[in-house]
Amino acid sequence: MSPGHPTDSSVSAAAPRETFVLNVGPQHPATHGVLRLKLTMDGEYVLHAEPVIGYAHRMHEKMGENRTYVQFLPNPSRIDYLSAMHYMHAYVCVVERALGIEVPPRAEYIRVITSELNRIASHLVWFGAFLLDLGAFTPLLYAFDDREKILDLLEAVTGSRLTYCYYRFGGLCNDVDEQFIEGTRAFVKHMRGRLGMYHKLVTENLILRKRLEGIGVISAELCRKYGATGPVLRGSGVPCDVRKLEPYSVYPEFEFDVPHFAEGDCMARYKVRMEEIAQSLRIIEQAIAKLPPGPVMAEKVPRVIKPPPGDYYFAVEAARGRFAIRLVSDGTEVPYRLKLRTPSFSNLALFGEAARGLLMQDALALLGSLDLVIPDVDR
Amino acid sequence: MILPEPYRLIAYLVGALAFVGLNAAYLVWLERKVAARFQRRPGPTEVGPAGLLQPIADGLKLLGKQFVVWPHADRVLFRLAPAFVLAPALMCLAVIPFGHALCARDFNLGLLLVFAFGSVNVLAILLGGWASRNKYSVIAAARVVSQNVAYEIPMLLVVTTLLLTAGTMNLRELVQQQAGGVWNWNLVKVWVNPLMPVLFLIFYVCMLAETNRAPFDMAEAESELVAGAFTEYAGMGFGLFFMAEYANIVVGASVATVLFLGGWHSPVGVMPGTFWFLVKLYALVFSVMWVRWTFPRTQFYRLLNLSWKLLIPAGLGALLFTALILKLR
Amino acid sequence: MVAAIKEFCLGLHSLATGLAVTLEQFFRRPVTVHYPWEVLELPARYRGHIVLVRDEQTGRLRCIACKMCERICPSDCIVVEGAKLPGESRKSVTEFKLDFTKCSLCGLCVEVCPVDALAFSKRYNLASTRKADYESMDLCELAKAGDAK
Amino acid sequence: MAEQQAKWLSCAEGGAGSEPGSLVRFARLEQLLDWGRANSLWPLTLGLACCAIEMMAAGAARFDLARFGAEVFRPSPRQADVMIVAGTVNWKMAGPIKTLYDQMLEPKWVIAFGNCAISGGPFVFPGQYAVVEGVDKLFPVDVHVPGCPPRPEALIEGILELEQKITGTRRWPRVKTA
Repeated sequence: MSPGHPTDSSVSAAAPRETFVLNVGPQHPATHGVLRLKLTMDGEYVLHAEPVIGYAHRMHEKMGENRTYVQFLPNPSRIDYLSAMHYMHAYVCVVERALGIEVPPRAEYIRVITSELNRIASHLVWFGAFLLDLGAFTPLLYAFDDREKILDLLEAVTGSRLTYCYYRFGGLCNDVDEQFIEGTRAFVKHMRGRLGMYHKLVTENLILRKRLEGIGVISAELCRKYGATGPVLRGSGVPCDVRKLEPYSVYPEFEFDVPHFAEGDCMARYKVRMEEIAQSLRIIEQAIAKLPPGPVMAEKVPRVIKPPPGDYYFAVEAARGRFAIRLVSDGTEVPYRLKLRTPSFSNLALFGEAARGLLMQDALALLGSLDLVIPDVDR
Repeated sequence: MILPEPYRLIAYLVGALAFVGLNAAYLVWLERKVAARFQRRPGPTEVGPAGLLQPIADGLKLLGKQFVVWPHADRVLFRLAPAFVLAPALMCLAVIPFGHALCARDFNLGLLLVFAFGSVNVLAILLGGWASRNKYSVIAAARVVSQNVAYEIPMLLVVTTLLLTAGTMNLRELVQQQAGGVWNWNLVKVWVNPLMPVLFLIFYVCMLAETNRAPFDMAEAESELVAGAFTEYAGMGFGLFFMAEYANIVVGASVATVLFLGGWHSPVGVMPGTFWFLVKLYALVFSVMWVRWTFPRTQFYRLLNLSWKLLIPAGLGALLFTALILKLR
Repeated sequence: MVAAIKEFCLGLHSLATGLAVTLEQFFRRPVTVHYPWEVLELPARYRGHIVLVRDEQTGRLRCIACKMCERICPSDCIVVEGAKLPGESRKSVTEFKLDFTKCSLCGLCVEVCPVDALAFSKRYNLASTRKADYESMDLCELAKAGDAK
Repeated sequence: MAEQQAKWLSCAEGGAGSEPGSLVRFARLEQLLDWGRANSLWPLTLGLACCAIEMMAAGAARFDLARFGAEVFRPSPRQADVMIVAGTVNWKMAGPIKTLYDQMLEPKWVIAFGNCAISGGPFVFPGQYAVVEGVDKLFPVDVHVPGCPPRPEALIEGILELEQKITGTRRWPRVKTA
């Protein structure tokens, strides 16, 4: 049913055609923030797409070179505010690696639980926002309903709803209580039921399937070319997950699958994320069952953080893909260099090539399926 | 009715105007309430009891808002389009029989008039989009025209099929034929034409597309085209487009009620009256909202494919089949 | 052909299930908290802006103006001044200014405080037409106002 | 760059009292219009950063801005009445956001939602080069809602505060907090 997409050659072979530039953004509902896309269009076909970034640049890397290790703690959660826990995790872990701190097991388990809860919350926001792009409004509100339940749990522990500053070098700033564990158990049960509802309402929907299947195909080759990771790469059939490939924290102790689909279209990326919610629930369930007692803070954490000079690196699987920090320390209280490798940036990079020849509507569906957080792109 | 003809017509048009105005205002309220309920929230509650004053506040706000024709726009057409979009819907209401005696102008080609005026509204959106000189508006306008042209054909095919069995284009007579209970409605008269439910389904889909409602809301594809054809309109200019959308839904639902659901007749066969017409009308309007708040938007080319590759052949098939039945009977 | 018809029917069925799901939600109770009329209960650990804590026994502000919070704050939004009252060995706070508009609610100041003199408030619904209301909040004054209530 | 910044900054000085003046005014009618405006504040769909998610949460079922008639998020600035600046504005975004403000038609209002919008928030440090230290440097701001990010209730409170500014009275009770 899909119409013939004009390739570059067919355009040049035809009579002189009138093209125009459509400026999508920086304020546009489809760009989820302040991304700007310069689309060169032939009618409704996108001939060339050029993302223009930098509208949400917030100097995170520069700030890393300007303040002490402790003072940088609020920043990672604001780089990608939807997966704040993962970013915090990467940051505290890279410093812990530099200092050689051993984290107590209870703290690691709680980190995994909160991270996975955060992953679900992030995917729920994506689910809602993506469907909003496709013109369905109601699923957004259902997703936010469920997300509120996660936020309640996390707020009770961390004190904030979105930009948690919860992990510390050597552990956590406070322990979880019985109420949180009970609440999480109840949530896991609740969310399983809701996933079924989402599948009935959305996944199986004829209109949605027709909109996503075979649209915006991204090959594994393209992902490799631009360094795309996370659900985008897994949607292209590559079972790549930092949690499995370079296991960190206590992830090796849990059983979970890495969902991946070979189609590489928007539907594959959609299914990967929905399946990941289910897998996260699995991990949370196991982590709660195994949660050991004990302290949540390592004993030997120096009061002044001064990692020995050196080059340190740590990567985690954030909701959008591989997030890595490279830390260069010169032995002082302030990092010499703090390089952030953010997944959204690489995932956005392939948009220009993947969107070529698509209809505008499909190009925007493709953009939505990449799940971008713009401050994460611009840093 | 004892009033002489011209006065009667004027009185009815004023009535229709009030009806459309009220409907548009309160259908917006209803839509917000219904959407809210689907999403498990209360919707407008704080402005007046149950938010009933919300449309009035919105109206006042829109009236008090600046209206700017920006320098590059086509000044005349830009101002004309909002008025042009509402007028045809009003004209359609003139021939729709709300009750046994409640019909402004009862004449033999009523149905033709409805469809003739119904097509004008596309032109208004085209004018508005084109006069705005905004890329988003122009794209949306082009989409709307091709969409409405595509869906007018299956809609007329369905109506023609129906007319083959009914034998009249007078809306009042069409309703009269469906008197005496739910089994006499055109929707369930499968012994006259076994395709009746299918015809209704096609008509319903076409109605959604003609009124630019989700999942076919290409005119105001919010997440792609900003506000579509209305991007540059502010204040009451935008308000009129908004009203016209609901006026068109009322017209569409009215025609569906007249053609398929027995007009003002009650489903049990007793106590016919305008009341029943309104019940059916609003039930249809509710279903339109229900569809909107459930489904995502379709792609534009699939929308056209649906019409040209499925609905039009189906409509033609139904027409042929019905003609055959009538000939053989 | 058979496959196409089957897919068409499945598609129609999926649309119907979608409608059924939303209809079911339609008849459920709304989940909304009617904010100005009813409020959500905040968790004990909720982080609003910081406030000064009084000592239970003496009734004085616990703060000893050691300036640890001022130093650790990533956004430089705290200014503390203290003085030794006559006849006392430790300093007490005379001025505690918070620029809430720069705060990121990270909680480092509360954690670093050696005498637990800082706590998070539960003021979650601040809004004002004046920026100055939050630019230099006098926490000493705020603590006094809190006592008056 | 510096010139551009100075230009944008100078624009904001004309500031306050954003309603266009007219020679003849009708007190009752104005009151009625103000009531309408206060109860039908359509926000512009403008999400900049973290706070945008809380803005979405405020529109979602649990907090429901719709109760106050403020859920009609318009993507086109022409139809919006209130711009909720939710997130960090940097100098690259300053131009576009100023354009958006100018494209909104009178009467219009601005809510600075979150610390970044009020004053640059945690991203202000000596020698910073990117962040606009408060959108009130670009255009007049009516209501400030502090927090990082503020809770959705705070946005509702901001809308109520704005309604109070428009009509002069507050219809809703004030929620006492500890």
